[in-house]
Amino acid sequence: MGAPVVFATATLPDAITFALGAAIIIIGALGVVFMRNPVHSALMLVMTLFGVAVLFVEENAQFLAAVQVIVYAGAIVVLFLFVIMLLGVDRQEHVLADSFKGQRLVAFVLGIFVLIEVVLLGNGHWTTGAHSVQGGLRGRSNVVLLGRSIFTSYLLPFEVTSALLVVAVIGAVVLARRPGRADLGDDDVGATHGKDPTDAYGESGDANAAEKVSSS
Amino acid sequence: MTGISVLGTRLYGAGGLVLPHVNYTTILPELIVLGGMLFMLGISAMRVRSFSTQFYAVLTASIATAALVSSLYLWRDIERHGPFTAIAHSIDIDGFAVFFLVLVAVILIVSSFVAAGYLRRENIGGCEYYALALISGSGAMLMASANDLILIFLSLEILSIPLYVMAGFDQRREASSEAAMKYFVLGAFSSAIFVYGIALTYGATGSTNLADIAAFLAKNDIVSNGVLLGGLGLMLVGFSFKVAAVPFHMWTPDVYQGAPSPATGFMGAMAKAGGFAALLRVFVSSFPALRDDWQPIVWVLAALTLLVGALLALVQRDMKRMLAYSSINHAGFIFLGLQAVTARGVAGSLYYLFVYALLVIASFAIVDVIGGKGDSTHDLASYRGLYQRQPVLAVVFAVVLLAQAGIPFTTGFFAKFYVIEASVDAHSYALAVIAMASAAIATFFYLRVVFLMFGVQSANAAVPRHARDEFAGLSPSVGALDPVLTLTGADGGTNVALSISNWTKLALFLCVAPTVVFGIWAEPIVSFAQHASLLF
Amino acid sequence: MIHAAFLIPALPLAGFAILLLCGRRLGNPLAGWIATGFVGASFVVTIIVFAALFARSPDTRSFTQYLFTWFSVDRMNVGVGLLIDPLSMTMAAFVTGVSALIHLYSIGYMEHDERYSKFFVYMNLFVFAMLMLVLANNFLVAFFGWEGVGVVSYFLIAFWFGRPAAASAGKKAMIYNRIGDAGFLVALFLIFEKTGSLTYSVVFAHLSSVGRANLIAIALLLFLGACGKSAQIPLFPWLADAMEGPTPVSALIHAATMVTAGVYLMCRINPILHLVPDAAHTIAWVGAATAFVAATAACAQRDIKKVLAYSTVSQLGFMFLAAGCGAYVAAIFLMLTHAFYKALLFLGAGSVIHAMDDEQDIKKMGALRALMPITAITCLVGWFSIAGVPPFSGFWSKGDVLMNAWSVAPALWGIGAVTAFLTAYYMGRQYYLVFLGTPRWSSAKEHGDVAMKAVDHESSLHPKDARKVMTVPLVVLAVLSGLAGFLDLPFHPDFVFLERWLSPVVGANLAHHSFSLAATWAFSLVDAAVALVGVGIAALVWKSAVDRKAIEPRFLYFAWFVDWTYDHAIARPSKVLASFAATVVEMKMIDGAVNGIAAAFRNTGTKLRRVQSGYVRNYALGVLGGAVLVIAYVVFRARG
Amino acid sequence: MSISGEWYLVLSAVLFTIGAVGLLVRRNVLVMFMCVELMLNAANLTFVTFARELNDIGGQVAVFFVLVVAAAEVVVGLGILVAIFRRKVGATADDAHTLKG
Amino acid sequence: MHGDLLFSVSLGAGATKHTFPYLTALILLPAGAAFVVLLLPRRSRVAIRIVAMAASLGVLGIAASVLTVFRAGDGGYQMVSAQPWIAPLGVSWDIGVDGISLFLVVLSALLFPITLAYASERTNLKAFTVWVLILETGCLGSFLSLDLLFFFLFFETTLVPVYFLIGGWGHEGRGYAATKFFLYTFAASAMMLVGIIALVFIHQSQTGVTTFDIRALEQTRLSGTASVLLFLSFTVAFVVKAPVFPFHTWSPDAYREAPLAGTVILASIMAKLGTYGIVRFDLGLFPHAVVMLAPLLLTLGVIGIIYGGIVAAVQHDLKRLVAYSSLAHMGFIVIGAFALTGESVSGAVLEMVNHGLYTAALFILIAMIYRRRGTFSIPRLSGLQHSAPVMAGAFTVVMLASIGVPGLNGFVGEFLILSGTFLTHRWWAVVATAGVIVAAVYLLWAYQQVFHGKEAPRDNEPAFPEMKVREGLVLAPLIVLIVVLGIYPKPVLDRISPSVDALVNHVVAVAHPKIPLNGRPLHVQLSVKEHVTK
Repeated sequence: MGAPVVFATATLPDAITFALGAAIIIIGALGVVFMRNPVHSALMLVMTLFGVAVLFVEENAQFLAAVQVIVYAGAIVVLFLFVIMLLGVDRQEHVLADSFKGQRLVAFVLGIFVLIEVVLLGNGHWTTGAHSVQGGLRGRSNVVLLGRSIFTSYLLPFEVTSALLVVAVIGAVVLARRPGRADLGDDDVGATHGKDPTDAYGESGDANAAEKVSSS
Repeated sequence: MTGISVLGTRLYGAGGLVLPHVNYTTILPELIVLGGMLFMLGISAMRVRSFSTQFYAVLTASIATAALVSSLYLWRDIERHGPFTAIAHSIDIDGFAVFFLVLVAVILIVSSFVAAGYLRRENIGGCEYYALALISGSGAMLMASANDLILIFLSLEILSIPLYVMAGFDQRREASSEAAMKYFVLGAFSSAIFVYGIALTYGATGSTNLADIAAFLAKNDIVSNGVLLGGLGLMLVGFSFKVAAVPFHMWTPDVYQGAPSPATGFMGAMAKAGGFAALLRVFVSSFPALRDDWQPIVWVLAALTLLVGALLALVQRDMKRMLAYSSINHAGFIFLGLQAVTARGVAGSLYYLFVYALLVIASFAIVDVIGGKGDSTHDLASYRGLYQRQPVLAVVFAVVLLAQAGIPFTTGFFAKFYVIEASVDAHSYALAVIAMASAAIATFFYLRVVFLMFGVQSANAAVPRHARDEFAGLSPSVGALDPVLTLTGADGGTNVALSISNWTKLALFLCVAPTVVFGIWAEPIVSFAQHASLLF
Repeated sequence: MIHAAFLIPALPLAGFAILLLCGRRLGNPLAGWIATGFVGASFVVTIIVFAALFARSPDTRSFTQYLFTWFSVDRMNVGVGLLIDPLSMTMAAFVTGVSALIHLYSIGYMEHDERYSKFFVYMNLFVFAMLMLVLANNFLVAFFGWEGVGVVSYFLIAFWFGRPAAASAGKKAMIYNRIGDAGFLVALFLIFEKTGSLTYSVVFAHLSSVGRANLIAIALLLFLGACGKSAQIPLFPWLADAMEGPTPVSALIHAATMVTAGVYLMCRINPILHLVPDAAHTIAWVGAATAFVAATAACAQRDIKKVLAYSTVSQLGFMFLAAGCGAYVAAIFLMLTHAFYKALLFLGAGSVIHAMDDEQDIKKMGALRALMPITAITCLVGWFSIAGVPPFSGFWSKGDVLMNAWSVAPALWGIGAVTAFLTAYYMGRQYYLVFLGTPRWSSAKEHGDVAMKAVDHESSLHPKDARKVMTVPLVVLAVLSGLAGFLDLPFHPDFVFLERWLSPVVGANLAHHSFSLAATWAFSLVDAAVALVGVGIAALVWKSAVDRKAIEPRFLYFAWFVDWTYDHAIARPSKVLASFAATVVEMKMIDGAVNGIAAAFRNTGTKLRRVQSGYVRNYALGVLGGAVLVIAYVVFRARG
Repeated sequence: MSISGEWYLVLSAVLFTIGAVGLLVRRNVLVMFMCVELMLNAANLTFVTFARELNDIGGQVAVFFVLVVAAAEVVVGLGILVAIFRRKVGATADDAHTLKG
Repeated sequence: MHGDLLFSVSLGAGATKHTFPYLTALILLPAGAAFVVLLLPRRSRVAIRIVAMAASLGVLGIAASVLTVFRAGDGGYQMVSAQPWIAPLGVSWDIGVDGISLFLVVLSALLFPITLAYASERTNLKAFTVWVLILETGCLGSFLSLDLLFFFLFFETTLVPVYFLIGGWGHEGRGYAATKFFLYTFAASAMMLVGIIALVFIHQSQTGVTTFDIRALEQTRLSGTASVLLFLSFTVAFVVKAPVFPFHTWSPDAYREAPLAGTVILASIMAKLGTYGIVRFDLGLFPHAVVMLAPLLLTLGVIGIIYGGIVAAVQHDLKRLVAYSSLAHMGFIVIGAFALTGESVSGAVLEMVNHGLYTAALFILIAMIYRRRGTFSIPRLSGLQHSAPVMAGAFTVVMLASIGVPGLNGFVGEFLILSGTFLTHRWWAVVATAGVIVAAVYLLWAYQQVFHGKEAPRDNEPAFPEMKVREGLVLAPLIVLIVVLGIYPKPVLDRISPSVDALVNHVVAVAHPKIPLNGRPLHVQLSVKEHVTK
């Protein structure tokens, strides 16, 4: 895909910025996955988000970069940390020891596959779409463009996000609500599954008969 | 496309910001639902006095009814002027959309009654459940009419997030929370995949607006369409997850089992309605050009879904899990319509969805009744001899199950007939045969339940008087079902009273009556679906 | 006059109907008299029609009375019609006549039976069926009668169904008959295929177009049917068992009429046999063999009726021998005379059995001549007739057969002669053991070997001649079997009345023309000698003796073990096969397959359940895996 | 003139993959959520890159919406988590497997 | 408007012919009666019985008038009434009768009142009656539909009542039997739906008309493979329903466990749905495939004849024995149908009616025995003829009919079938003829065991009661018909054979079978006339 050429055409600062951002992102992401302590993972996540923000700036998405830092790093991750602290689940997790076999291996293999496939799909011609359908990036400041676009062609989606937020609120309320009666004892959903195949019908000859077609 | 560019030039030519014209009637149903929801929240927040759950149920039902009416007005407009897009082309008002608006409204109405019965029994107050249902419904409505991938993504989330919450609604049961967790994790995962797919599609076509995409693809033939197809594929994965197609189905049985029964029925109907709405619109209306690329995938998905659903349902001992797998099987049938990629196929899928929605809600309503307090007894064994305890209930359930099995003179038959017809029409005979085979397999587990309910009886025991009196409370309309209860060999027997709230009875009636009536007088819904699919 | 023909079968049918509906109420003996009346009336009508036919010129002596169309589909167009010609009228005449007499006899014989009326119901039905058989104008109606008589004989053999032996015997007879009928049916299919019709006249008119091989097949298949009905090798064992039925039944059905149906059939299809002499000769040889085997078997029987049964088989063999040799007249002639004397002998035996209080073992009889003079005298006539002692009827008819046999193959004549000798011998044996010698029955009482007899006291048993109603038929039949020979005297063309009467249907009697008068005399003398020798030896051997094991070997007593062989070679293996089919094939294989498929589905489901592990991360794995597959396919599809 | 889009896109693909794999290998539900966030970010990066490549603002707007969705999801997700932890403190994803078959 | 089915249909029927819509009435009367019964209180047994009997007798009356109105010698469909039902799908209420279906309709109309009259179900009579009436609608509808989809609907509908009849009122093993019956037959007919739709679209692609009307579909031009595949999809359903070897394993269980009504209707009428389907649809729609696959089906039929007889011979249960015997008779019908001669097919159609009559009679007689002795086990019965001669007589007649003794109805059908088959498939016919022997073996054996021998009442069993008058009246019509059809089947065949000839001509015209007819082409009347003097 003629990477060197691309690099050559690029100005050095851009190249450095990209390399830096990419490094931050990847390290952060790996950190999220491999840190034993969820708190550390959260911090690594912040790192990744910063990296992404950097690249946003690099790609003329200044506003988004800001939002990325403020909303994501500033709100979401904090929320994470808050919950971790609240519930005190900052236990160590043996990342490398998995409860069931294969899972980890298969996961990595699949990961590799995904990566390879996506790259293959790209195959040098990633961007095939029509240009500046919703209006170009140049000319006005990013914020203005974004604002215009949101309030014109993306008006309805924008309005709809409100519903999304309401959902979040109600959901939080519902889930936070303590059960009416505190009968939190284990119910018998699990119990019905402990049974062995037959005794669901054990007593009834007819039911057995009904079974026979398939079982005998 | 042209329209867009005109808009674009207007934007950049004149300096001032010109908001697009918003024709509120086009989103009236959604507005009614959301507004009603907010109203409900409001009044419940300012507890003038705490309202009973029935009140909220009625409120929800009336809101939904209003939405229904307004969408019928839309239908009239469309038949007058044909389909059109609105609000900066972000939504598409056509027969297809209206069909789903109606369907969603109906689902909301019926399931609210079911929920009323449940919530009262479990004495869970408050309006949250209904609020969630309404939002989820609005999400499904938007999905049906959305004409923009971004909007679809948003409404998909609006549809799903409430469902996650509803799955975990019953916090007394560990299973409920577990279901919620599984549903959420996997849901988030799949929607991440989905949005990545959107991103790729965007890159490949330059827009997220379906109309633009279609126009773009119609104009120029992309030389290397890898990214496009990749995006398409990932979106298909996202949708398949929502509609529980194999191999993206694994959450279904667990969630269906764990969630409170009414919620299960609701999500079974709503998630599939929304998911298939978007699926059909995106793939049939926007990417027919690429059908050769995605049709085979759908073929495989359909085949797997049909068979795996049927086979796994065969070996279940828990009613909710069994119904979950049977709903997977149904999803396979609905896929037949998509796989055909014809108007007939779409019509078939629509019809099937309508029929299926009512049946699944009815099924889980009954499951809820049997589940009893704590919503716990769902083992198949607990259905044995149901006829002695609850003749009407048993008969109604029998009707529902037989309809799902596709017995003639029920809507279930025509649903299967329609989709099979479509796929035969599209010359995918093998798929049609697989479908019929799976239908035959499926019949077994439906019959097994029917037999459990009726088979076991003491041949010559007279029915105790009071056993019948329980049904004095049946509303007259439900009373029409009363004769039906005698259509079995069983008679008399034990009399363990299950409490069935009249709301549930009403809901059941609303579900079962059409199943039978339109099973014989099949014309109306068939032609509705057909028109809907034609007015694309 | 001739149009009254339909009455001939109609009258017995009417009798059947009446008795069926109100036989019980009519009761005993009225029911019997009514039945006899109807059959008698039928006989009268027959004679009238006979006369009417006789009045016509020989070449116009064929007349079909069409009754109605049975069914008509495409080419298969079957009408029910009566064919009135010399052959059928001869048959009808003696069938109705003998039947009338036997009905009369039965009035007395069955008087103590509680199902008295039912007996006559069956008897009338039988006469009807038999008449349909002989009068039919096409094969299918004949087959109707053919099956009808078979069914009625099943009823009548199993008349005392309380006895397992009787029930089994009835079933056995039916099944043996069905085997033959299968052949008959196939023959009909072939005839229909080749000639497009089943009506005698049409079929015989189109034989030229049928083809030799087919003709042979048809002839032999029909003969297979005849074997079943007329108890020829290989299908003869049922007749001996059939003696479980009441004696009049044996007389009427299993001696005089039904069993001769096969012979009638052979005579009826004589145009076919003419064209394929090989097939005819096969029939002749089978007949001869049967005659010999049965005769030897008859020599060793102890049961008075079994002796007569095997003798019947033997005589039938003679008839087939004749038919096979093309001597249809001789066959019919023998059939007539045999009908008379065998009926006579059976009825006589019946009287004896009555007198002996249901004792049938000839070894336990003896010296009855003095006590039952009429029976004894008539039976003597019967014996001499069947033995072929001149001038009794048997002498003429059998002589006729033998002469024709010689003209085909001297070997056949040889077998026939030996058989004739045996016939004279075994009948003599029976006569001596029953009517002459020392009374063994009183002594039999002392042994009291039959529990039932032990109950009632000695004095109850004093044999005597039966009532008039039973003796009259005996006398009449005796007269007939004495004189019937004069129907067809070989010595001068003017005396062969029967031949001239039948020849329009069956053609002339070859022998009469092929042999000189001297030769004819020679044959007659030899026959007479054979008969007398037989009688003489019987007298020598059995005058004083009762048991002679040496000449009554088990081998013959069990009729060459044919029955035993069938049982072990066919019946038991097929039982095993059947139970194999029912248990292994049906349950294991076919049913197993069905349930197996269901089980397979179930197992698949159970296996698939494992995938549903309950671990959310596995599910995620599934999702991602699915995604990978989808994308993989897409990559494979993607262009450029 | 800055770096060609391909680099960004490949980068985001890598990010997406890491997220996906992480979700598969971690038992801690919270970390699984974080992995979902990684995947969403990958999508965002892709959007923005395409926006630049196509010189089209639409992509950036999409990111805006994805952000909102992410926020909403996290809220609900953590709510569910709280509900679970209320019953079993420190439960991992693998602890919840009573529903199976 | 196609709003109310009842209304629109009767109107449609009236519109197409200005006569009384016999056939529509035939189908809808039982359904209406079922509805009426539903509304009756379940306590009022008398009222329920009256309504049911009235309805079924009414159906019988209508059927009788259909019989009179029916024009003999006309091979086409008569009294046709058509009315669009689901216009968008091209489905229409389209019914008519011809010689092939006529007598099956009459048979059904006759047997339902009889079974209702003799049915003794005390428990939940209401439900029982309703199911039986619905079943009657289903059967009649299947026989009369000229619209493939409607046929399929009715065909499938019949399963449900039978399922409940067996499961609700059956004997010990009812659960297994009912489920097996339902699943097996349902699975088998599932493929037929695909076949139907495929056929309709092939026809549509040729003519541009979407219709399920068999008269139109008969004109569809099918390629060899298409014809064969469609044929198989249909035939599997039919051979299972009939049943034909080796697809019969549901039938002994179902016949055995079903209550009297269920058994009679299953064996006498629903079995005919299968054979009727073979004659009407297989022959009518797929001539090529029929000619191509005839040897296969004939072989199955012949095997069924022999095998059924053999297996029946070792059964110790009366009902199972009769079940296997009807497997054999179905074999006859099948070979008759696929021999493709006018004689054999007419014989097959006639045999359907005959088999219906004597099998129903047999099962009713067996039920009589069961009510007296409480068992179907042959070894546990003996000597019944002593105390029940009339019943024994009736049994004898029916048995002989089943054996195929000339003079009773069984013979004519079998003879036509065999003689017709012999023309085209000689050796199959010959082997099948051997089945005649086997039939005698097992039935006579059973008869001997049950009715002959010493009557040995078990401990404290009362003497075996003779047939009652009511029972006699129930049985009488069957016996009379058995005799009459044996002696004078002509009127029946005169109505059957024109339709059959039309059908066979259609098959021949389309498929040009290369069947060796010894130089003679199919249906060349021989120039020979029966010379008869009147």
